[in-house]
Amino acid sequence: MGIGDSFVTAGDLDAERLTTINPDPESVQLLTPEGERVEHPDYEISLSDAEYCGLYRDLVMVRRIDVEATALQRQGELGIWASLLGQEAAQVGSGRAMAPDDMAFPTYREHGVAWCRDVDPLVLLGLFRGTNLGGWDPRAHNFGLYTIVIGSQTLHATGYAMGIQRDGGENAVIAYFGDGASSQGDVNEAFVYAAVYNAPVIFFCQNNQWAISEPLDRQTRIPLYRRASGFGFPGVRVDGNDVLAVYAVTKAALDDARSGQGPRLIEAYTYRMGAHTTSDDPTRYRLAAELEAWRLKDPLERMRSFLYKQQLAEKSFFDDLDAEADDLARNLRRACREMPDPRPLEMFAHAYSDTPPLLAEQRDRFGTYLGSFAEEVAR
Amino acid sequence: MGIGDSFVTAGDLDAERLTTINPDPESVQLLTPEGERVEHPDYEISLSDAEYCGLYRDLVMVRRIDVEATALQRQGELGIWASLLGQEAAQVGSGRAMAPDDMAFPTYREHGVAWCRDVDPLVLLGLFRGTNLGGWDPRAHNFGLYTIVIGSQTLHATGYAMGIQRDGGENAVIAYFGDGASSQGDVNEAFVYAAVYNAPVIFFCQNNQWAISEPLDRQTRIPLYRRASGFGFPGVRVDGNDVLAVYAVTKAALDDARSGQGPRLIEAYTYRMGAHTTSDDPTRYRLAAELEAWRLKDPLERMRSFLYKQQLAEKSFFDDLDAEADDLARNLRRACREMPDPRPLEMFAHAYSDTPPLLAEQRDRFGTYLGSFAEEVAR
Amino acid sequence: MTILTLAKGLNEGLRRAMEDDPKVVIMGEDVGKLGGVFRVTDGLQKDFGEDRVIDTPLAESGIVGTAIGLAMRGFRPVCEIQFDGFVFPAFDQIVTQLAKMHNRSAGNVPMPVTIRIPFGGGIGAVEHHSESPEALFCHTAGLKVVACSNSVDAYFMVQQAIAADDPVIFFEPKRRYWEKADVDTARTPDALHTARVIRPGADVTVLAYGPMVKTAMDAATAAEADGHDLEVIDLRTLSPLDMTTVLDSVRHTGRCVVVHEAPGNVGLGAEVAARVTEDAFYSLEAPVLRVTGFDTPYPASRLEEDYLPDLDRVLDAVDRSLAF
Amino acid sequence: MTILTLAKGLNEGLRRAMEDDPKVVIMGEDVGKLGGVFRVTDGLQKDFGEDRVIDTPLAESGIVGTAIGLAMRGFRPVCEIQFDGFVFPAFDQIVTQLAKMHNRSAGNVPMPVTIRIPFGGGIGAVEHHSESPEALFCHTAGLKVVACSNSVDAYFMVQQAIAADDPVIFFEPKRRYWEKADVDTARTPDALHTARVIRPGADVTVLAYGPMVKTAMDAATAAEADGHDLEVIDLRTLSPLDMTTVLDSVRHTGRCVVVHEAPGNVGLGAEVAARVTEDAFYSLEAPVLRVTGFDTPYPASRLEEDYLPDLDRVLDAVDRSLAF
Ligand SMILES: Cc1ncc(C[n+]2csc(CCOP(=O)(O)OP(=O)(O)O)c2C)c(N)n1
Ligand SMILES: Cc1ncc(C[n+]2csc(CCOP(=O)(O)OP(=O)(O)O)c2C)c(N)n1
Ligand SMILES: [Mg+2]
Ligand SMILES: [Mg+2]
Repeated sequence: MGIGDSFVTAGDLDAERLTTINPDPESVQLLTPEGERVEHPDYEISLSDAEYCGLYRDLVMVRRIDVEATALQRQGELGIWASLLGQEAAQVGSGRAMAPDDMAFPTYREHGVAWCRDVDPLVLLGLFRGTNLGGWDPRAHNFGLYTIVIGSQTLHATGYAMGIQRDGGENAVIAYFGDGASSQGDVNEAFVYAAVYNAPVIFFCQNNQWAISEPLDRQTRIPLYRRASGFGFPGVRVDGNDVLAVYAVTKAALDDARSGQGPRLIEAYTYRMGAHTTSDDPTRYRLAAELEAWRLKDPLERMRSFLYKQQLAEKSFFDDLDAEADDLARNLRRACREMPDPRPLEMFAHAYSDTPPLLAEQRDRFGTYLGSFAEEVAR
Repeated sequence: MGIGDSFVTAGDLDAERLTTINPDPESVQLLTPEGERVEHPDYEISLSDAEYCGLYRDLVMVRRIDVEATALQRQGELGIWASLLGQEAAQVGSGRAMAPDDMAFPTYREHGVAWCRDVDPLVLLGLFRGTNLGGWDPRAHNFGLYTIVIGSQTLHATGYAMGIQRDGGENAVIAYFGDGASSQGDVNEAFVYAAVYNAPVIFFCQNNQWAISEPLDRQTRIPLYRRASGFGFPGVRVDGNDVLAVYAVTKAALDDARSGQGPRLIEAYTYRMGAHTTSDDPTRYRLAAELEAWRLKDPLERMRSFLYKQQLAEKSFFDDLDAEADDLARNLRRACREMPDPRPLEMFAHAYSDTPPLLAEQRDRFGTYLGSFAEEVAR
Repeated sequence: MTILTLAKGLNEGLRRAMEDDPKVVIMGEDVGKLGGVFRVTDGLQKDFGEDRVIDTPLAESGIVGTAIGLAMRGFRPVCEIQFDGFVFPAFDQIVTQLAKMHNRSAGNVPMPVTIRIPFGGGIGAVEHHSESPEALFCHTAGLKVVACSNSVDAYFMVQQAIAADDPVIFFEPKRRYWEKADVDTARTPDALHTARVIRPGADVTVLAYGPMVKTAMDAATAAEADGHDLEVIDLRTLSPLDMTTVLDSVRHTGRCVVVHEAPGNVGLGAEVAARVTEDAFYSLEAPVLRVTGFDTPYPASRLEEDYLPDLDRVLDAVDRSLAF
Repeated sequence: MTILTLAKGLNEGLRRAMEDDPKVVIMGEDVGKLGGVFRVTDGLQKDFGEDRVIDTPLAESGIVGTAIGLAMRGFRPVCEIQFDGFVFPAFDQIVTQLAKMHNRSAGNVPMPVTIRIPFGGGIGAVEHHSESPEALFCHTAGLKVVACSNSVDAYFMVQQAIAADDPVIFFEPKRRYWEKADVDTARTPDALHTARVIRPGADVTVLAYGPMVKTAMDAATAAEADGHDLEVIDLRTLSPLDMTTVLDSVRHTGRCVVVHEAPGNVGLGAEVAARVTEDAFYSLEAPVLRVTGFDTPYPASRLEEDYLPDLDRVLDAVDRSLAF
């Protein structure tokens, strides 16, 4: 018996992978890549014109933030940036499906969800610039801190949901994670806990086809949404580039969870259009053709076509939106460049809720030491 | 929404749990509790009379070892003992299904598998007595070391199976684990690796209904064999008290794995008749009625009935077997009592393949220190 | 005053904490109906219900990971790790999440999670049931680490740990669970992060914590017969250390022996030795000596009496210290 | 002689090990087609195939756990952990299985597994990408721990680690990956578990390893200007320590400063200080001083220059040592 007979090897990339992006019968879709509204037996959506426009605005603003951040990284203003390019619909659709007091636990790439939860994009830039480690108040935004250790936050989300069960809250939780993360023990333990306690948590997997350089077949040999069935709760795949479908599927799942039906897994089938981060070079491991194929499924384009075709928005709406996005980008750029570095002794401030005596001593000695240079300079 | 509405709570024990031990349509059975041979569309077995008798002999000998070990613990000869009472068929059936060069990775309770792999029961006693940590050569027996950290060995088994794929071996691997272990991240990561690499490993879960005091519903809300479907490989439940069914199902799975069909999950549905270990008191958490119900499904009794009914063995066979088991027990008892303690400096011997200078120094100093007492006594 | 075993002291302390604050929840393997394998949580599920005393799936990363989530929701989870050797599956959640969450949030998120770990050897157990991993947690910034050694501290310290807003790794000396002492629950306890001189003496300072405190006290009694007057300190807080108490002592004795069961190499004893030497260099008549487990995996239990520091090895170190 | 970066030295060393022994396999996240995020395994999958350079699922416990199984089947796995902060999900497999398997088997099972970990800060990264967890592994009996600091050692030490029958945790100074040196691949290397005096000196012994070796050397150069003659030792082996080399040096300088990026509390510096003091008590003119990261979580990268020991902090410690 050899190895590799029964799974797709990296060498087969072109042949095999391109098939996976064809319209997927397993996947919920409400808007075709061309912007046509289609029906789905299980999921319906009907929003006001303003709401449709609002979703499109979110997509545009979020992409603009992302593009600006990538540029700022190139200019040396950020140490690194993890782009969400291509995943805007998955994030905005799920982010907007949440009720205000639902709670989200993100990875490091959920800038679109952060936008929906009113986290200042500048704070996100600070994290990648190296001026903070997150630092927002999760309670103020119902949005957890960015979590870099893959999969950890799915357990936090599950525990938070167990807390809701215990304090009589009426809300639900979303745990965001990636296709790569699905392999981590923690994520599977979160499935176990959520199932056993019937906790109101939605596991939202953005399957963007890649975990840095590793294609999906290094993590699973069946579609990821089917993982849930092994743990005894429902899983569904949604077209992750279709903001309406993502919104509808997530909203239904959150409603289910809130009404005591327990966990759900949503696999948002999408694509990481950019590099893993600005430090990555995807040309080393994937083909341009794949990218081209996915470009035809762009989440913004299809929503724009929909708005046009359905005449839900005037041209002025699009123009104003562009202007608004330009403003945002300009302000962000300026504010980022002006973002001050933290002061050295701040690193001692939040290691603990108090500062234990030995640590205070360490801080004070370091303060004195730093002061001695100032004196030297002064002298 | 409250908690516990949707899962069985410990308070419902009697009402709910007793239903789960009724004949299970999901489960493969070839021998009824009364010892009648029944057919199964997917699994067949036909052994020689001697082979049937051999399986029964294994069951008897293994139980005798276990009973003797429990007694030795009560007498203070062992620190603790983890009894396999009730699980003999699951272990002997799977152990005997292995080809000689198949490899097994056990937990701490696989005394029946150890028997099938020719590991001296005395060495097992040594582990629970505290004279060794295992210490047999896994290569000599194709039987890994007892593993106490729940679930760890499933990854070792998977890696070993990946090794077989790489060196062109024709063998397969069994990873033993319990119902409790199914919740560990490691076990689920093993499923991921095995599925992705299509490794020739059988995950053999002895679902004995309990993880110390925790009933199955603290680990899962659906039957455990279905976990595999979430990872894309087949799972099957077998009557774990039916040695013939376990043998047939395991053999088929091993054959599949050897022929390149990848991993399989087998859930052997059985019951831990004794305490978790001799340190445990199961009356604190489970009902006598449950035990009684399972006593009717005893794995030895049904095989004995089968042999009788089918007239596969003479009375002398049973008498000789009793005598053989008595001998074994007697020898084991004597040898256990005579088992010498290791000598103090032996603890330094195998920390590393060599003994680094600082450790040698530590050892030598301790030797001198111990020697000084001998001198004192001598003086 | 009631006479309580150390295990019962913990049990009463946990009960008190649960009564005082409805947000306190207990979680772990077998903590419910069974009351834990050491019965430390005995009766609590019966009285506080399954929502507050939670039997978890057999997955330690899950225990700590969900505890973090519960804490973010406003609860004060107390996690039980069944034995020292089984904390490692939870190590990632403890080190990368629990220890860092407060800092990551710039102080916005308190992390009042207590992790109880029965630790140490001497009970004749199989592998992984006798270890002393405290140094690993002490090295991890963001955690606080304590160890109790007697029923009184057990009762009070567990309540103080639960009341703290930082994560506390709470070590319990499992082989002392059945030792008894009078507990006056009305007393005002010492602050959590303080060491305590439990036997004043003039010749050598002996530092110990958890199960080794009794060993150190026994050694002090035995040393008396040889005319050596040992000062014994129960460290109680392992991170942060209470160096004030330690240095005060060493400055007057001039000699120091530190005792723990964990392997010596990069253990807590090393830290104590390094600090004492740095801060009391001119007071030291001898180097700080360490009496510890050996730098091998914990041996089969028939060897543990040789592996573990005992009265004689402490006295041997005292003699060596005095010989400098 | 070829001029190689440290990363390329490792790459060549790995290649050589794979050529020499068909049982050597490399496994980790992105080690294949991408060649690792630092390109240390660049080109190896192309040349040795997917069976020997294995892109694994994103699960570190799985990487180490399956490596243990591969080792039991006769392979010599070399695991890459992508960044220091991501070793923790594998910690249980490393501590309870990898470190103990040989001992559990009474010597029957060799465990020739190498775990490569890029470690340390100074590259302006986000959380978890700049840590120094070596002390945790040093405290774990059954593991050997080394750190390379330059291209030559990178090339030879990685081969020696792979050839060893014990598990070796192999730390690579990530911020020095791009530093170059002449590598004579025909040379006979020093034994793996030896320290090396890389600058002889008379006044103060400075001990460093990994990324801090360069910092220590820079400090020595700067100290020269002040008339201080530092002896610099590259520890290379962190567990077991090479105390012979260290003590020889301290016995003639009488002063010792130990430098690492990891937090000081219960760090490797504590062990060095404790041992040196114990074994060279009468030679010491001053306590062993430690220059380390602070006892806080690793800060946001804009603060890392303050967090990390640098030339000035080493010199400050040297001055303090000389002032005793
Ligand atoms: C435990 C852990 N291991 C490794 C990494 C390094 N790493 C960062 S992102 C990443 C890939 C994640 O892939 P996926 O989960 O699909 O999310 P995506 O980046 O595609 O959004 C890896 C390996 C990490 N952050 N955490
Ligand atoms: C990681 C870990 N956590 C906890 C334990 C303590 N423990 C030993 S056996 C056991 C229950 C195991 O249940 P299961 O997997 O069903 O196996 P069984 O004992 O029923 O054979 C527990 C919790 C352990 N050995 N390892
Ligand atoms: Mg991905
Ligand atoms: Mg069980």
